[in-house]
Amino acid sequence: MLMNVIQYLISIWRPLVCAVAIVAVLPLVAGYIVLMERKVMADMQARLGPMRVGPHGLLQPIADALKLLIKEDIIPDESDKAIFWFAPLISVTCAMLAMSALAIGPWFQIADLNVGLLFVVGISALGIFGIVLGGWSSNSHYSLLGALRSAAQLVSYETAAGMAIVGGLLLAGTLSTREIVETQGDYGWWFAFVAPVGFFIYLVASIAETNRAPFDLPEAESELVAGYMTEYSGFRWALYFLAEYTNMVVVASIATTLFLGGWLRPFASTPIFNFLDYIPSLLMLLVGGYCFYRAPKQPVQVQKLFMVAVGLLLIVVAIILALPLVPAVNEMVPGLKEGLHGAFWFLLKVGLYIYTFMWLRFTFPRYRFDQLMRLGWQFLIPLSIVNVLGIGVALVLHRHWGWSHWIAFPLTTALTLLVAGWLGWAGEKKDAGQVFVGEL
Amino acid sequence: MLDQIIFHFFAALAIVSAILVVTRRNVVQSAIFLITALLATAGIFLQLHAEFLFIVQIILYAGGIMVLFVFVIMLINLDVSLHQIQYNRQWWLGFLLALVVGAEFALAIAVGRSQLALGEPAPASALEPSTQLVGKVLFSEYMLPFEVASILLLVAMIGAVVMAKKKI
Amino acid sequence: MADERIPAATQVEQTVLGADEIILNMGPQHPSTHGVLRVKLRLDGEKVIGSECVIGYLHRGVEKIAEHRTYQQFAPYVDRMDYVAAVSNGLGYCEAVEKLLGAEAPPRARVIRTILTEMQRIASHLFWLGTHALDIGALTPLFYCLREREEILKIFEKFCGARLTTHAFRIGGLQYEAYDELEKDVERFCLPFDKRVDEYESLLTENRIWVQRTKGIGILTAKEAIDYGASGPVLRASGVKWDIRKAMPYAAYDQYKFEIPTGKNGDTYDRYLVRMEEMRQSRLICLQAIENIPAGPIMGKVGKVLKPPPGEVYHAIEAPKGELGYYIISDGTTQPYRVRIRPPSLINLEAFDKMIRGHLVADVVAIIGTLDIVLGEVDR
Amino acid sequence: MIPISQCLFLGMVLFTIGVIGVVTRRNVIIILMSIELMLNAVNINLVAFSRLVGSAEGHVFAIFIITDAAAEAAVGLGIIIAFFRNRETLLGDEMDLLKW
Repeated sequence: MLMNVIQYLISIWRPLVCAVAIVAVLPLVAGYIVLMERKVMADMQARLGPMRVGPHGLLQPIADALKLLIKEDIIPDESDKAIFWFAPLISVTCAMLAMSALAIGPWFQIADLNVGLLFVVGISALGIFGIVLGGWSSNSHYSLLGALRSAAQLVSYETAAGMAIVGGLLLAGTLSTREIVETQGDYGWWFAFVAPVGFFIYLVASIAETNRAPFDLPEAESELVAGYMTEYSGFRWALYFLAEYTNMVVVASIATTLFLGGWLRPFASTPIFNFLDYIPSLLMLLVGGYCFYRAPKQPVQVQKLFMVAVGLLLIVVAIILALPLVPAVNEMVPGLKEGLHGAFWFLLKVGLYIYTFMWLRFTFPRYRFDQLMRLGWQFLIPLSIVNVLGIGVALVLHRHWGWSHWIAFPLTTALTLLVAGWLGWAGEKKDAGQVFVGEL
Repeated sequence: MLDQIIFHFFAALAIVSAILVVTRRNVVQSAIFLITALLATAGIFLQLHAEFLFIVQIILYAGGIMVLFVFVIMLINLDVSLHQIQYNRQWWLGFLLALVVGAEFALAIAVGRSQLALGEPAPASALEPSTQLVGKVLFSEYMLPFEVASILLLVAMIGAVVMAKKKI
Repeated sequence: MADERIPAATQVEQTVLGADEIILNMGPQHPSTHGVLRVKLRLDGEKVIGSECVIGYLHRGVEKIAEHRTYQQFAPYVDRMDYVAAVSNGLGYCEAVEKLLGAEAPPRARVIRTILTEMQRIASHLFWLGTHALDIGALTPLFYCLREREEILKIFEKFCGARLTTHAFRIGGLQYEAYDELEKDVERFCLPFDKRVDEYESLLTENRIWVQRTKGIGILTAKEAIDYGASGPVLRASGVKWDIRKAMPYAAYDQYKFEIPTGKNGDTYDRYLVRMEEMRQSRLICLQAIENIPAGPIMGKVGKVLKPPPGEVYHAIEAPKGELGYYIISDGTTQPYRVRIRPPSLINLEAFDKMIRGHLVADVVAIIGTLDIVLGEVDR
Repeated sequence: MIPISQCLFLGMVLFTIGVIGVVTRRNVIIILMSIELMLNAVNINLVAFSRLVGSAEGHVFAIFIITDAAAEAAVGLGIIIAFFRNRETLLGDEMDLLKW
């Protein structure tokens, strides 16, 4: 009996290790995404951002986490205490569970389900209950309005995102994350280039789904204070934050897997571009070197040492990433290159996708709720349906009628864009005709 | 062995949550337990090698229909209904009748158990991956019902809008 | 702030609520009510069907204090009203008392006053732009605006030692001579400034979301604006070409050429455009003024102890937010008998209920932002 | 390997609980949720039989039932909202008029 259990555990050691890694590392990653966001924001706004805790604010996330841990956990008197207590956990659990079917490189995946991508989408959609129940149980108008907005927004944009994903799935012909990436490898083109409209729809819808600006209405600080999180404090609040950033990683991973070639290197099947294999190591070396360059300029001895340590760590990573380039090592451990470099490229793409989120956040004002709904229902959803139709037609043209890729896909993309233009034009015309005057 | 444990866990979870759904006073709590019951059922689907149905259950039932329920519950003011009597006056009669229905089912299962060879399901390896299989069956033999179902959804959508809108 | 012309429930709580209606209390501790404004909103879903502004959380009795201070002693108090445009407040007060005394500031003092007041207008508009954009959700313009405003505040600091509540002028002129590089500093700020304004406009003016959020929001027609007594950019955006700097010139404004920008629709977008153009015009005024600052004394002939003859005076200036008027009654002693201040923010805020009705909750912050209120001035 | 009879038994228990909810509760939303519970119990049986026979037809039927549940929830909740607007109550016993 006990032996059976142990044997069973040994047989699933790799998923177990990945799962523990995700649960343990993801909060840290989320913290550092917050730091990155603050740094990017500071850079765009002519400021420095956090500079005090650790060199260049490198320890800021840890300080923030500590502060939130020891902060008082206030539960409002009139709230529904059990649900108030439980709601943030739902959000975090769902966000983390969604990571389980995603493949960060061929080596790092918990489970390769045959409904993989749908599983990710479905589970991350359950996170909405955390938001809605948290907002409702706070017993505050701001929270409730934030929660209702959030629910309406998520349900509307999930449709568009789902249809965009269907477009990608049609191209891949499978739901398993691993096979989707492998199909893109065989194709030679990432699906973002084959179906750019689908990628665009998913980009917009994923921003809306993660409640990020310019669609951050559920937590619009200038209107609803903090939306559904208004009554939360301390670590429960931090859990919502963790869920939000984990969700960002999840949608970025879906987009990377489905549209940006997953763990494949750019131009993976073109031998001329093999020099790109050196990029992971070189990039790490570069950043490490910069750390060494900055180290003497730090004000305190400890910070200097810390900076050197970070530089050394990056150089060790660079060496590890360089190992697969040595043919002997690569033969010794089969799949080493795909495993390590795959993870690097995947994380790089996820990072760039999240950077796009940040960029948009600091550039755009916020939509109003009715405008958001109009954009979702009258533009994105019709367009996503047309997009699925277009991809289907292109596939039939290509596979059954023998048309070349180069004609079939650009043709349907152009047609879809035409529809997009028409939808935009019609919406604009309707807006112009509608004079918003106080009705009373 | 492990299968059995997981199955019993999910079954117990589903039954306990179902009981709580029909007995809770607070509608929001009922809805939460209904979600739990639905997710437990999804787990059982997974064990029965119905992966596609498992994910449909999560996306559509838990993620879609229940969001709608929770949304409506929050739109409607709850405080009044919390202080009302929760059960019918004839609740005992209904309860008895429902138990009779349950007993009939139990009897049917007990009688038919030997004749239906219920203990011997087809081996898992003999099945195609269920997603592809469902797709094939759905879009070949059951094409017409599928289209009818989509029209049903359209009708329901229009109906819901007509019902809920104040002024059309 | 009840208004008989608006029939339905202005006093939002006095009528029975419908099935879908809720009352939302916004403020006084709300991030985007620009201080301590409290707004009671009556909502149908997310639509605002009635509103009531509750003011007075920052009331300090400035007008009453004036009755117990001498004329000079009261001057620093006016800086605390509109604390983001303290120089303009001071100018209005000093000129009103000068008018009461029958004295006049010498030309040099008047030109320097004009320069500083126009710089203050730019600073105030920059601050408005940053916070308004932040309310609507654009985070970045705030920091750019504060960066430019910082330059102006540095000039103020060099001039009079204070950055925010400057107390820059004295009754009868200036207390101190301007420092040597004032012209150079102002020029250094003004020359590249139109490029900076273009930069802010490139972030917002053509931005689809910004246009959608502001166009057609909070419309105030020209007639309504006049009826409510609105002034400043709020009035001009409705198409009324009224600027006290042109209509009743004070300080040295009659010497300079500038345009009065006006809008057409009187919506939030037009008010935004008008203020952006005003910043450009202020820059032009400053550039014209520094070219020729006349030499001469900086103080006019006023005594050490001010005893204006009995009588009353009303003097208004075009503050960044609108018509800032001082009505002073003198009984012949060293202290004013009564000071009444017409704060532009308060009068503009009167139009809030008219502007918000039928819009959504999100528009509340846009409209509060576009009115450019400062609660220190509203409550006094 | 799960014996099918256990699945059928689970479906039976859930269905019975659903029936109890429908016939005893007064709150219409809970009645609607009990109906969902019954539909769900039916799904378990269908999938279990499908597993027994080794075909996907049970899955297809379950999908149709979920579709039906979605339609029913949408219309049902629409009715509840309209009802609540007019009567300000959620009690099923007071739903005694076809038209008001």
